[in-house]
Amino acid sequence: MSVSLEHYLILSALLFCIGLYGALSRRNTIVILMSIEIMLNAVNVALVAFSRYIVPLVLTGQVFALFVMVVAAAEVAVGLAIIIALYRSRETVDVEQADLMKG
Amino acid sequence: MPHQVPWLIWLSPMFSFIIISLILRPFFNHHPKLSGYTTIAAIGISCFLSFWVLIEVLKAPGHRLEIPDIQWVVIEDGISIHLGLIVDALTAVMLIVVSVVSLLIQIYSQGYMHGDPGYPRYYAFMSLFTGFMLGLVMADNLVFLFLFWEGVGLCSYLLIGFWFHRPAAANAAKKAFIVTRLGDFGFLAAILFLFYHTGTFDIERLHSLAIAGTLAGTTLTWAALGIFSGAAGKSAQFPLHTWLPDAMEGPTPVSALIHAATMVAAGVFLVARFFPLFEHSKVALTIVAVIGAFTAIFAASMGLVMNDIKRVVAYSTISQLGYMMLGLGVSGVAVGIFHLFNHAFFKALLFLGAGSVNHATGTFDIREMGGLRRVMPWTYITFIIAALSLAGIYPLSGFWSKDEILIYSFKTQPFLFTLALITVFMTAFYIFRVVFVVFGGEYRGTKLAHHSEHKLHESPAVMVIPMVILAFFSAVSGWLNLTGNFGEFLGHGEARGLLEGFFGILGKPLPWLSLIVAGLGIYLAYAMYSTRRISPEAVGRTFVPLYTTLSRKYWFDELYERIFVGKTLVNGLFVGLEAFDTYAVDGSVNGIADKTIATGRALSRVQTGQLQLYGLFIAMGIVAITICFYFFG
Amino acid sequence: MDFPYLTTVIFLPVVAVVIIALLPQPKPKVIKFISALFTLAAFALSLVVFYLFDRSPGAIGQMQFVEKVPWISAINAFYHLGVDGLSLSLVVLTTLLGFLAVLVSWKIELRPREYFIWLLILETSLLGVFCSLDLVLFFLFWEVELVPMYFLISIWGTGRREYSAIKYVVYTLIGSALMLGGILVIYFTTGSLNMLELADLAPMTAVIPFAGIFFLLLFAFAVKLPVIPLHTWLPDAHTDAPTAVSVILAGVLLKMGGYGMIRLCVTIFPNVAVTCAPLLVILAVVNVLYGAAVTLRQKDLKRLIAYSSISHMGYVLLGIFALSQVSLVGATLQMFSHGIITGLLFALVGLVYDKSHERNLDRLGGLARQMPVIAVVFSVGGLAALGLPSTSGFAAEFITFVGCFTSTVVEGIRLYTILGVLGVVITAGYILWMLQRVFYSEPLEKFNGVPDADNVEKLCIFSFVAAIMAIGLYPAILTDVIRLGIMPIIKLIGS
Amino acid sequence: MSLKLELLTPELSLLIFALLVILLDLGIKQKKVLAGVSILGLLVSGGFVLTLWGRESASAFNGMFLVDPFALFFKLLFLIAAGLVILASQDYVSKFARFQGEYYALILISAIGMMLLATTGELISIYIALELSSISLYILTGFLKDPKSSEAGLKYLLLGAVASATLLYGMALVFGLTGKTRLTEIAQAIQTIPLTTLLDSPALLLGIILLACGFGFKIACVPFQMWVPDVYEGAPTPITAYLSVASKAAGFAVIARFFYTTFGVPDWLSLNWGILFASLSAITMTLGNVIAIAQTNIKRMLGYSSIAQAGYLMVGLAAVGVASMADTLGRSGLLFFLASYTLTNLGAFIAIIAISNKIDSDLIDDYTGMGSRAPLLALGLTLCLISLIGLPPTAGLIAKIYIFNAGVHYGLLWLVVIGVINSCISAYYYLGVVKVMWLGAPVSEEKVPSSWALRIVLALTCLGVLVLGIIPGKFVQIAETAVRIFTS
Amino acid sequence: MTVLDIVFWLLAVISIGAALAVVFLQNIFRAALFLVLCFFAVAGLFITLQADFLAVAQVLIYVGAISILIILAIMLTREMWRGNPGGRFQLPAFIIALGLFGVMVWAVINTSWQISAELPLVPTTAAIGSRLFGEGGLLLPLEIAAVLLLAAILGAIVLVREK
Repeated sequence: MSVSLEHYLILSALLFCIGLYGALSRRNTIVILMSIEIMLNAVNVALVAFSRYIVPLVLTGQVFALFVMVVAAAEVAVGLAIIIALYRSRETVDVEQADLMKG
Repeated sequence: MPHQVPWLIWLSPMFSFIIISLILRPFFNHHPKLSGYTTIAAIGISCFLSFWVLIEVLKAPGHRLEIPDIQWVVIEDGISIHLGLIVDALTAVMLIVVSVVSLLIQIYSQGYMHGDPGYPRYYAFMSLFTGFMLGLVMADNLVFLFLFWEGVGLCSYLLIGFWFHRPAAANAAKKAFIVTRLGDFGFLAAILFLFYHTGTFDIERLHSLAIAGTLAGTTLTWAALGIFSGAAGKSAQFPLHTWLPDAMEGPTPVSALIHAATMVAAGVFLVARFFPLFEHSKVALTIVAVIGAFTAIFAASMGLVMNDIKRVVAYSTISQLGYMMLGLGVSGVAVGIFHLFNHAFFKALLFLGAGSVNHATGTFDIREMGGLRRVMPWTYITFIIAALSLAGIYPLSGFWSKDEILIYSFKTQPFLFTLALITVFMTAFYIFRVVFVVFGGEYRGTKLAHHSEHKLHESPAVMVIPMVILAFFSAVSGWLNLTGNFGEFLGHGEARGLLEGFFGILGKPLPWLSLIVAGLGIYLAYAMYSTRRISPEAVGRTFVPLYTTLSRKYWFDELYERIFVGKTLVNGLFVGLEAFDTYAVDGSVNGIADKTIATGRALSRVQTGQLQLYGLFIAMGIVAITICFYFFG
Repeated sequence: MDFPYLTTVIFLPVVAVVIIALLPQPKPKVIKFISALFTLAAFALSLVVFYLFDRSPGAIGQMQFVEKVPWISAINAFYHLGVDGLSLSLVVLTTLLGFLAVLVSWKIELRPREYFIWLLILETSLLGVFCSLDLVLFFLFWEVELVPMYFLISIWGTGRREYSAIKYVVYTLIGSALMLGGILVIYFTTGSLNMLELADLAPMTAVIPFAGIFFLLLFAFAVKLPVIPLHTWLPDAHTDAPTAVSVILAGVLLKMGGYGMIRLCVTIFPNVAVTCAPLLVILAVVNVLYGAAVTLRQKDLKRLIAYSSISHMGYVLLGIFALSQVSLVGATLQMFSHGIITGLLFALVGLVYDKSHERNLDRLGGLARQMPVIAVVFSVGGLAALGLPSTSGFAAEFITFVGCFTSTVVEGIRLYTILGVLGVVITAGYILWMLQRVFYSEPLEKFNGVPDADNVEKLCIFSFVAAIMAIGLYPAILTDVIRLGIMPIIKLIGS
Repeated sequence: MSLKLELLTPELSLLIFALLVILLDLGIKQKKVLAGVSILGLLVSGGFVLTLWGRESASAFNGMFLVDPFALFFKLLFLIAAGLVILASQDYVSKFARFQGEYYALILISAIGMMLLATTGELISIYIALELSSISLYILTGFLKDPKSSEAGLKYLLLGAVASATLLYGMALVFGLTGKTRLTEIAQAIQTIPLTTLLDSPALLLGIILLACGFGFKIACVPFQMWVPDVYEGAPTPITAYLSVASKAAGFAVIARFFYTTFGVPDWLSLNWGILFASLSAITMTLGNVIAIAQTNIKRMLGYSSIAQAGYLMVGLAAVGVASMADTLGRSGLLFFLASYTLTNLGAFIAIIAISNKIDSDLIDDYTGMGSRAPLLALGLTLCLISLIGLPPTAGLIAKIYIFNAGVHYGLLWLVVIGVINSCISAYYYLGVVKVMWLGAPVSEEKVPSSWALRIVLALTCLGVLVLGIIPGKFVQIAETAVRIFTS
Repeated sequence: MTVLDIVFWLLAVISIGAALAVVFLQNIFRAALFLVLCFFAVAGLFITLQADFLAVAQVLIYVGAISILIILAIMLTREMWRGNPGGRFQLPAFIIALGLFGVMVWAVINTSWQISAELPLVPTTAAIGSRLFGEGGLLLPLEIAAVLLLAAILGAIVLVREK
């Protein structure tokens, strides 16, 4: 069986879901952030695959993925900044302890 | 005669009411007498005009005058309610009765009510009542009639509760109003019913429809019964009789005027007014007669044992009203109204007598009286005349009308005749029981210390004179029909010579029978309460259950007030409804509100502050929505 | 277009509001005088309108004093005002009670400025409801009333005032919410918001069946009227509201329900009305009897009057859905009459309570000696409430009964009417019982020195009495006008 | 390719002013100037928007940048919101004295992001614009750097990132199906795919759902709403206001344009997401209102209330979906509601900022007796709350009528009935605040002062609320114009 | 099975393994390293998809920038000792993730993708350049991205600096 678009898409989906699981189940905020990065990467895989199989001559998908990387970088920067700020005030990066506000 | 004049008859007391309540009471309260004078003057005018109207009616062809209407309210295209007057023989007679008795009682009241703080109020109400009553007898359509009908009921309420600070008076007033209203419910229904079937409220039009046979059958019967229900309420006929004895809590002149002579007779008048309707319904007429006869004996039986002089007279009134109904039922307008006419005078007189006695002794309890014939001769004599008239002793007025009723009922309803005859005996007994106990023997009053300090005395002239005048009427009013004129005037009578009328009656057996029965009653009273040959106590002991039953008024008050209104409705059904309202209706509303708030609390607890939970919801949302689409899309 | 009478009448109270709001630190007396002045002016002007109202046969079915200006053109909504006989009577009622409510409030000392502002806004909203001929405008005015009511009850009220206020608001809101749904459906079915054009809507496909729209609208009005079982806000709100607000609440607000039923439910969907009438008539009878029965159990004077309103408004419902001309005239007259009678009763209850600080019937008694004027007027009011002839209560109830009994539209209406008439007896029961408990029997010592009504109060309650008697003695003053409004509606039912 | 720079002037000018603010911040001591400059920037930008208003619709960047009345309407809305927020921050910025320049600049930048969101018609640009506005808001949320603020920032960011990842996946799927990124082209491409129901192309279905989820996070509809209360509570109050208003509006702008343009035809497709939004709408408003009842913190309460309001707004969205292409009602209703909601909610928050700042508490109970302590603020807040309930004579009522109008028109009567009953529920908690302010006895007699800037802003918003409520005709027309472009 | 296929499978396994390691490894520092591995694997996947420029960019941006940033943050927060504990929602998260995966696979498999038969452009660098800046290019997002980065930098500074 030759590798096809579906393979890439399923791989992408799997990566996405692993990322999602990580984001929802880990207590360490930094790990959560990393999981989110995995999710974004998964999307990129899909985008590039689409680019390759659907519109091979127009590189929109690849460009899209490029932008996603930029956004990811920005998100990580801000996210880490917030985590550090939180760490300064709460001395923890445990997401389960971030429950000052509820109800 | 100018058309406006009949209007003035009932408007004149109305003006008096307005003047007293808007001018005299607020601004001249320190001259209370003024209100009395105003009332007497106003009713004097009415009285004068009533006589004038009577003369005009006598002269008029068909004994009726045409009075133009005033349009009151248009309720539909072409259908409007008019305010108009009907002036015929019946009206004329009633006008005389009402205005004369009222005038006399107003005069009497000046003495009786002397010094009462509510003096102007009393006269204001009395004016109002007289106005309504006069209007009632003249109204030419059902709505207008009903207006006055309720108006007199209102005045009755106000006057029974005149001494409102006495709980008994307030209760009695309320009871009177509500019980009569129960009857009026039927009356109102009948009005609606008649309008539905005929499209008119006009009484004369209804008469002609009934006579023409357009209005007939069950429709007519039901309408007639509805009207009779109103009449029964006002005239305290069984089973709506319970209010009248209690109504004696009002000032005695009020009892005399409203609860003896006029308003209670309005029921009888009402049936008479609608007699063409009753006439064409055998069933209705029979029911009127039966109820009347039964009420007569039923009330009389209770009158036998009462110790309150006014209550005795009150039961007598109910009984006599039953007589009138019987009269209407068995023979027609003329007989019933004739008794009404006579009864008005002697019964008013009896009440005034009672008032006079009370004025002297300060009590109505006959056990606290005695020997008053010596100190109060005028009262004594007039009372005796009235009592004899009531007992139906020849040739006093009561005899004539009662006799006619007996004769007619003997002809058509022998059973009712028997009841009526027994009633004659009872009537004679209870009224003479009062006479002997109050006026005979020695004075037994002990309770009222402040009265015993004074000498017992005859009432002032202002009270005595009206009594004397009434006594005169009580004696002779029956003679008006000696020639059959009165009956003929009311459309039902046979002409005869004056002497034949006066003496001829003695040639028949039936009058003798009633005279003998009445005589026996008087004799029994004499034996028990004057000579004490028979001990009343012993009799009482012998018939304990009967005595109790009578003195407890057959437990009707208990049945109505305690069991029906109290236990069943107010403390029974209505409690249930209130609970339903509070717990089921309102409770469910509050319950829903509380549940919503509780749900809000519970749901907000899901918001734990755990951001991963929030993330879970997002992911779950995606999956769930997709699944939904898969299954429902 | 001539002088904008209706706009002026409606917004005169708002002018007073603006003046009061702008005055720096006004004295309470000044506020009261301004309020009284403007409400009186509104009343006077409404009387002028009443006088100028064209009663000729040519005017049947015509809206008069019409004002129409585009408002929200996107949804075809207009600032569209006008009165016919039906609304005119209620406008007069509102301005009258608006003025009297100011008089009733003469003794208000707590935050008088806000109080009168709310009271005046309330009047404007009520007038707006009765004059609007555009559904959205109608709805707008309908909703405006809630805010002042909420504040008036919850700030100046007594007892569980906050609970009552919010209960009132939520009840009304649910009703008006459904009404909004109905209005929108109507709009999209027809493209029109003009009440006049919508009369007797020809059958057409709507989102939901006509009966559905009918009930959406009816629900809102049923809450207001109120119809059992949607009534439980009423005793609470009436009881806990300040006196003047109870007066307005019972006097005018309930009438919005009846008015809406006639103006919208019956007029727009005559056929549905005919179909549903039997059900509603039964509800009406339940209202009358159930209301009266529960009234008889009340121990709180104000609550008693409040419950009596439920019973009395039952007659309005009965009259409306008997669907005959006479019954509708009667129902309208009953609305007017109940407005002044219950208004009076609440004003008097307020007086009694202000002076004696007691509303519990078990602890009241013998006040007739201490406050004779109030006692007399209370009796008059009570007697009017129980439908004594020569008072407006009788005229209204009688015409309603006649109309219902002779109605040919509804099956079995006669039986229901008779049952309704039976309510009159129970009414007599509780009214007289109440009068007896409050005023009769031996005067109680604790009430010694309790004052009678003062001059402002007398002016106020005597005005009520005058109105009651005037309508009672000569109801044609109103019925002649009301009839003009009802006749075209009845024609719809006939068709 | 011509850049058509004039079309970009609103965004460009704003960007320039944002940079200017940052630069000025370095050198200037008098920080009030920064606010002035920001406002000036907003005014200038607004001026440019107005010059574009009424022109023919145009586009730049090959149809990726669309200048139509719809976009302009939203741009104006965001500018107004940003301006009011900046003015309202005047009493608040003392809390982070050091970073005022960044604060204003970030508000401006996020405004740019939102403006772009409303104006772009291409997947990548939409994504980036969304991230631009979001990231600025994440930062602003955590701006206070106290535990609550940081926590709020963290929650917002992490959940926002997850949501944007899902959105992105949705975009990827749509792109994969069509090979295009411009909305109009996507729409054309979809029509060429032979489909009869969505289940024929599960990827499209999933794409739509993932998109709805990503955007739904922005507008805070159930089940993507859970961040709202926590973030609202923790964020600096002016930012909460900004979030609740502008960010939400931006979400609606993009959803309306995206779904309408892309999935507008065929009808069954449109109907599908219409029903999706209708269902979410019903759940959203009910949940928002019911939970709001239980709140004791006013910011949280307004958070839930904004969820509920989003529910009402989605009625309009649903109507857009359910409606046939020809009609504008749903969208114009949406626009008018948004305008009204923006003013109203901002008004409410402005009052809250003023009050909380002084009493240093967001608890509703601490608002007791505000009616006498700060009558004007209390009055303004009351008016806004009344408008939120949807009572006259305020914008809220007209907005509700208008948007429910659309619902009824397109057969969503059930939804409208749920909506109106929800407004009744909402009365309970809104009036709860009103009650506390006017009925309760004040805890202290101390007056609550407020700056003139704040008072003026509050007065302006209240005036706006009233004007929209009493003479809405003109504004409804604007809303109608703004959506007409869609029909052509 | 071509070489490409083998490479794909290899990279797929590596990337998935690395991703799982990121999630499950208790040593957070090691997790970060596995993240780098994952990024590399994805870059490799890009190459299999003939996206050479992107692969380079992936390595530069992710491996070079993001990963370093993350590792820096790990150091800064001194949270190493706590490790990478699982939270309280592990099971539901697993179920949901599994569900989502199922949904996604279902969607991918059941959709008929319009695969283009044409061969892809290689090399891509110039093409990407013209896609970005050329006629009909994606200039707009690029410009927005610039602002985005500005905002992010601004924010990072504000948030990280002491009050």
